[in-house]
Amino acid sequence: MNFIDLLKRIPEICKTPETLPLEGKKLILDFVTWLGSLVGIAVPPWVLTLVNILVVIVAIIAVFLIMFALMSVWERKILARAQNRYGPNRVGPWGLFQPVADGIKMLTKEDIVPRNADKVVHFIAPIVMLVPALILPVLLPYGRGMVAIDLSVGILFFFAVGAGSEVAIFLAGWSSRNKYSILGAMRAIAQMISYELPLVMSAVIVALVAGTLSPTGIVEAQGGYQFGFFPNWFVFTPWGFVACVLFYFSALAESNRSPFDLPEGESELVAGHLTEYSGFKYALFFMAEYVGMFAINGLLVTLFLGGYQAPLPFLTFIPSWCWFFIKLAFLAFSLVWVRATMPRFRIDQMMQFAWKFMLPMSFAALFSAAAWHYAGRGLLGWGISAVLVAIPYFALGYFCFTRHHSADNRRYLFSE
Amino acid sequence: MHELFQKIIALPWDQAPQWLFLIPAFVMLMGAAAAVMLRNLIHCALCLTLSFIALGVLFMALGAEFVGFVQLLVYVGAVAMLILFAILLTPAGEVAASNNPLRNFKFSRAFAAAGGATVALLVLVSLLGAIFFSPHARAVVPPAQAAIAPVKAIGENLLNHTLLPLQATAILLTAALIGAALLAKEEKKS
Amino acid sequence: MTLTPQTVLDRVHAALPQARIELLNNPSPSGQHSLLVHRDDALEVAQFLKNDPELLLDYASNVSGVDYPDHLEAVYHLFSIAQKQGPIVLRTRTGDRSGDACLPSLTPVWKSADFQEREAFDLLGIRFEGHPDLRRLLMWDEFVDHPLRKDYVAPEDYEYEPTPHGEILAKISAPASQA
Amino acid sequence: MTEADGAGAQTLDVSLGPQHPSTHGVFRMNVRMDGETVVKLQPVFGYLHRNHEKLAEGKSWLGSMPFTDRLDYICPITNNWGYALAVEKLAGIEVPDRAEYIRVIVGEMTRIQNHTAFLGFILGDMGAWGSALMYAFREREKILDLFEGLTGARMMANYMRFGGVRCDLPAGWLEKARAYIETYPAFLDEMEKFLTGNEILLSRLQGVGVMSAERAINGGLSGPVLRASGVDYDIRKVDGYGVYPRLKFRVPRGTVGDCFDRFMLRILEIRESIQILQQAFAQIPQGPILNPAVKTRGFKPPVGEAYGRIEGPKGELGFHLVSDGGEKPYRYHIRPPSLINLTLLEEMCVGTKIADVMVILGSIDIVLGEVDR
Amino acid sequence: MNFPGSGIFKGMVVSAINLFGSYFDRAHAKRLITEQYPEERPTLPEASRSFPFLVFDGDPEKGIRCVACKICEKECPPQCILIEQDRDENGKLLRRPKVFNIDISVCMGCQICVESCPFESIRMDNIYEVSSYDRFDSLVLPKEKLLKSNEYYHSIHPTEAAETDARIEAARLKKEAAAKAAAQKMAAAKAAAEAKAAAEQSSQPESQA
Amino acid sequence: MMLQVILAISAVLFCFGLLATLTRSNAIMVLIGIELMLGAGNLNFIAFWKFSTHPELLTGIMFAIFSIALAAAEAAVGLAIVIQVHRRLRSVNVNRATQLKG
Repeated sequence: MNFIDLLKRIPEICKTPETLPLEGKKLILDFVTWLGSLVGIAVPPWVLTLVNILVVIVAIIAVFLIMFALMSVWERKILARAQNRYGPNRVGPWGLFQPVADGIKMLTKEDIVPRNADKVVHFIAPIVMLVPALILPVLLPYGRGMVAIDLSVGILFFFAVGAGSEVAIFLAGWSSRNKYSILGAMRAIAQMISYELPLVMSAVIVALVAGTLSPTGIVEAQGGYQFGFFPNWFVFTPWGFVACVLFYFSALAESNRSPFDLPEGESELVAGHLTEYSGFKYALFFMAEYVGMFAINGLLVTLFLGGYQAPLPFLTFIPSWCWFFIKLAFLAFSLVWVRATMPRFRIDQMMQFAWKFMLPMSFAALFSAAAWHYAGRGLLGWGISAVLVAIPYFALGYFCFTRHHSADNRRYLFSE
Repeated sequence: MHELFQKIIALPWDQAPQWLFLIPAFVMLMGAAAAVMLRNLIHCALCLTLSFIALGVLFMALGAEFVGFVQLLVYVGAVAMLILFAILLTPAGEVAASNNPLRNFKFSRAFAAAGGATVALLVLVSLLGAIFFSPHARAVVPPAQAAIAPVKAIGENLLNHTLLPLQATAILLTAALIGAALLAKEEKKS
Repeated sequence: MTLTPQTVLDRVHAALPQARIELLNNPSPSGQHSLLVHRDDALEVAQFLKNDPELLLDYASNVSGVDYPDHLEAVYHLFSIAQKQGPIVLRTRTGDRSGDACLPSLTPVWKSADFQEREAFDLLGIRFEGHPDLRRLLMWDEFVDHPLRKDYVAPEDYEYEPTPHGEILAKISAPASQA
Repeated sequence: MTEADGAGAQTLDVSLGPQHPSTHGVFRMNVRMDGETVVKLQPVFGYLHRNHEKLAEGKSWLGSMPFTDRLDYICPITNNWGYALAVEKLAGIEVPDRAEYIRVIVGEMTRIQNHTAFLGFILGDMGAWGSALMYAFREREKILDLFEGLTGARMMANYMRFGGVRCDLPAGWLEKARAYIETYPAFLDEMEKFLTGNEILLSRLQGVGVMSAERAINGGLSGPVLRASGVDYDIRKVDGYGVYPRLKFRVPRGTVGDCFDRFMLRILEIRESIQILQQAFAQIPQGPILNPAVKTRGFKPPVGEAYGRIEGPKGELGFHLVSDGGEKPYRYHIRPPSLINLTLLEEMCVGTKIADVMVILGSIDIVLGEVDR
Repeated sequence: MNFPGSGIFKGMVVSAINLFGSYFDRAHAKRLITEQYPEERPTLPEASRSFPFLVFDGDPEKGIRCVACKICEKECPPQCILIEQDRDENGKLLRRPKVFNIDISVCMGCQICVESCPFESIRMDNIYEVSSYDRFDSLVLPKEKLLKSNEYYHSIHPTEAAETDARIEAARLKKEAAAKAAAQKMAAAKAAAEAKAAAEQSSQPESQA
Repeated sequence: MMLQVILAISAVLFCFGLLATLTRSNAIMVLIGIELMLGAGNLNFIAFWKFSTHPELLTGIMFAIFSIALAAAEAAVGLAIVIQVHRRLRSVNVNRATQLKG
């Protein structure tokens, strides 16, 4: 093997966009082997393992941090446009360097720790927040064969590690010794515990149908097309659609996004658990929230939107990993769209929504999925499944919302 | 020099050594010790959380991946949170301290602590004795197979061999949920 | 019935003959003549004005304190929402400006007087007896004087902050030195 | 941090404000909470106190006019109107017809922009990320542009004078205003589509901060807040000041008295204001805009006192003026609707959640410039 | 169509219309009304006002309309005007200001000085970029900075300036007419006096004679 | 030897739990101690499973799973009781909760 051969392989790799990341990884490994041959030693397998791991870690972190940077400016752009403003357009072309400016600002800001704060915990909290967020992306399948760790208990792993962020929010809120912070922390925990249930339940439904907890297996189960054009994604089934919406809302709540941003609800709690954080620590929280949001939406893509599968058969020429990121971008856009539209829930309403609406609906979706599974995937199964989710939806919707609150139940009198 | 380098390289680095599980075990014990000893309740609970995480990792290191993740999910995600919540909801009031009947006996507290510690130590000694010196423990233990527990097998086992316990657990959990909700419900002020 | 100060006065006289209440003329073109009620009878009269089925002055819109050279006054502008009439102006007078500056609070009758009576207490120093929560409203609790009194003198260096305006003010206030 | 009160409940005292995102300025509430439920609430005022009433006693009668702009800085023109009306009562000044119509036009446009801004603000208090606020401000901006074309300033108009208005409508202004008001119902429909059906908004507003008509009257509430409680009381109808008796409009009132009624009442009032404006545009006569008998300099009303009030966008805005016949007011007292509408804040808030406090405060629609004066 | 969640759905549609609509709103008419300030400048309406300035006709020294009557200083509600009357070398007061300062950190642009000025001398400017790094001296505008020509006044407030000029012209004409009348009267009186004197003179010799 | 080491670790963990349960008067600390002891038990199950002759039977794993479920239920009910006790007695001191003594 020599360097020229390696160089020659680059155009070859570029010709196969489908497996571009995989081939790139192989190229790096070969490059390391070649470097070893230069020194005159046979590169032992553990070095290659190490390099392999490092490449994957660096790639995932780099991709997610770049996405975070882009998202932070894109979100503001979309939000601004939805509000008929221009959004950031002063730093660089179309404001694209805004994240850089933000980063510099965050890094150079004074790091303030309240005098009464529990300093150790106050320091640890952002780290504890970031670590699970950065671990989560490892198990998402980004493309065919492109998964960092193909765990057989992947979904479980996701929820188990994701539980760490709750602890971090509690640490942040409690250590600040600020009433707003502690209220925000309490809200965060209450909210996360409540929404963990529908979140896990809707994932369980998919695991039930796909028969596996492995993300790759779930994506593979959604491959293929009905009638030659209709993708077999779970979101296009009645139960899958309901579970997907439930998962989406639970994911909003888990990542503290509007309309479930009660823990940092700025109109009541100033900034909740983030009130006493500034500078780099605040940036870490911010980063962790966004990366966590990407991760949980990546899981949504994996579970319901067919992961890296192309939506239509003739679109398969686009590499699979592109599809994953396109779907992720669409979800990110929808998050901002929701944020631009909705007011925030109140704490008790949010809990009621979780326990009285989301949880029963997730059970209904579970039954519906079971019916779909056993009644066959034809029209009959489709119909039964649809009825099984539609009836609870309208019933719960009526009893939870319409019965209590409706604009139609008000009368206004006029006097001349 | 070059030979030494070659030797280091030649070590079986890609196989995790047997003793690696001692790291999470150590973290776990430290966490548990801190959880027991610290005065600040929140710090206790946080150390307990650390201990739980390390215990989960230890389970994984021992090959029980599924149990490890369940441990993380249940203990870190739920139990630790419940404990933290309970600590915040039950601040130690001044009233409680002053009305403490045991306060009248100055030494009783220290005495109780010493007694508890003695009992715990005795239990520990007897347990360690049983583990290391009892003839039963010295019986030949088969060398560790590469024991793994595939998720599918666990699932099938749950629904085939242990279906009744599973259902009983489900009922128990439901009962616990309702019971806890009823217990914690605030009584209507008359 | 049309509510005018005179009709109200007659009604009060008829119902509460012992109440010391008189009509005060207002020379202004506005013609808003007022009823001066003695402070000891004010609460009773107020209750009557609010509850009497003919008057139903249920809405105390405005309460203001006025500083006159020898006494302080609290002026209540009453309206009747039920009859859509008003205003009936009710005044009470303190004995003097400093030692005997108390008046009965009408907050128990009209809750709306709450903040405005506090304000009058704060800025004019009228002590309203029977007010549920008589604290300063706008000035801070440590403040001692009552700034709306005519004899109030603002301290010179009060929260002093140098502005170019200060210099100009000084020059304006001392025009003799320029000339 | 936490403390046990006599009743045995574990409570938490939080000072919301004066630096807080949704207190509409520098307003502070000392809130005692049991969990997230409010058990006690004490408003604290005075952070924006300028002693406007004292300042006015040192200025000429006209000199206080620009200061009234700064009371309720969202709707300065109606403040001007209230003051001018009170002085006109005090001095017995007649106002020419054209000036009255101009007053009605700018006053109702002020009401529209105030209520529009309210729709945005209350959504902000509910935690929406400013979309409604931006739509509202977009439309408000267009009205402010019209104001700038008329009075020279977007907000600090200083437009009314005793016995009329300061300057006549510029050429083409009336047509522009009429054309703009034509487009307003469409915007309002869009806004209603955006807001009034939203389930989250409904559940946040309905049944929150309910106030009975009886308590509302006793507590001195006024304006839309009073009418939301079901009281039919509009000073434009009751006093019939200006040329309002000549204009046909309806007074909406609610039936429940909660935040949602207050919210909807603003929308209904905007629609009525549009009706009024269209009539005023059609009826406005030519003529003088200022009573020539009134002097600009050295204005001295006769001895006496007067209380004049108008139906401001936020409620009853009254001025109690006492004159000793001099160039300066002897006593100048404002009845600020924002302050007095806060009288019942505690009654509305106790028993609700902390998030509701913000919504209730938002539904009362206060401006701190007016509360603290 | 009133299924649970329909209100939220409608709201989402509205925000989406605004989101995409703002990209097709190049005319800056309906949705995007933000002005990109340093590049785009607002076209101010004629009535727009910010801070006062002093009008002069022709020459800034001689044509200054202000006569230092101090009415605006007295009427100004926040008292931000300072005027000192000029004197000639003999110490005699002149009808022009020596110092005319306006503290625009205090001025609130209420226009009361303009209304009270009997000499049409002080008028409202529409400048809006007056920020500075210094809170003190640069925010007190002296006479030199306040003096602006009548042409400038015409350029910012054409209608009002034309009215003012017409008023001044009318006043001037009236004054001239009065002066002329007075002059004529004087002349007539003089002539009469002269005639009388002449008559007297003519009569005197007669008498003397 | 490895089994013994793991069992010893588990024994130490158990005794920490026991220590907390016996010496601390705060009910929450008692609960923490119980959780630690349950964790030690789980560790034992896993250890015995790993070194059993038939690991494919998964008996230890099953036990551990059920034990975790039970522990969760126990924690929920226990903490609910603690909160209720605190509400009545204004204290979480186990020495104060003597009303059931009779």
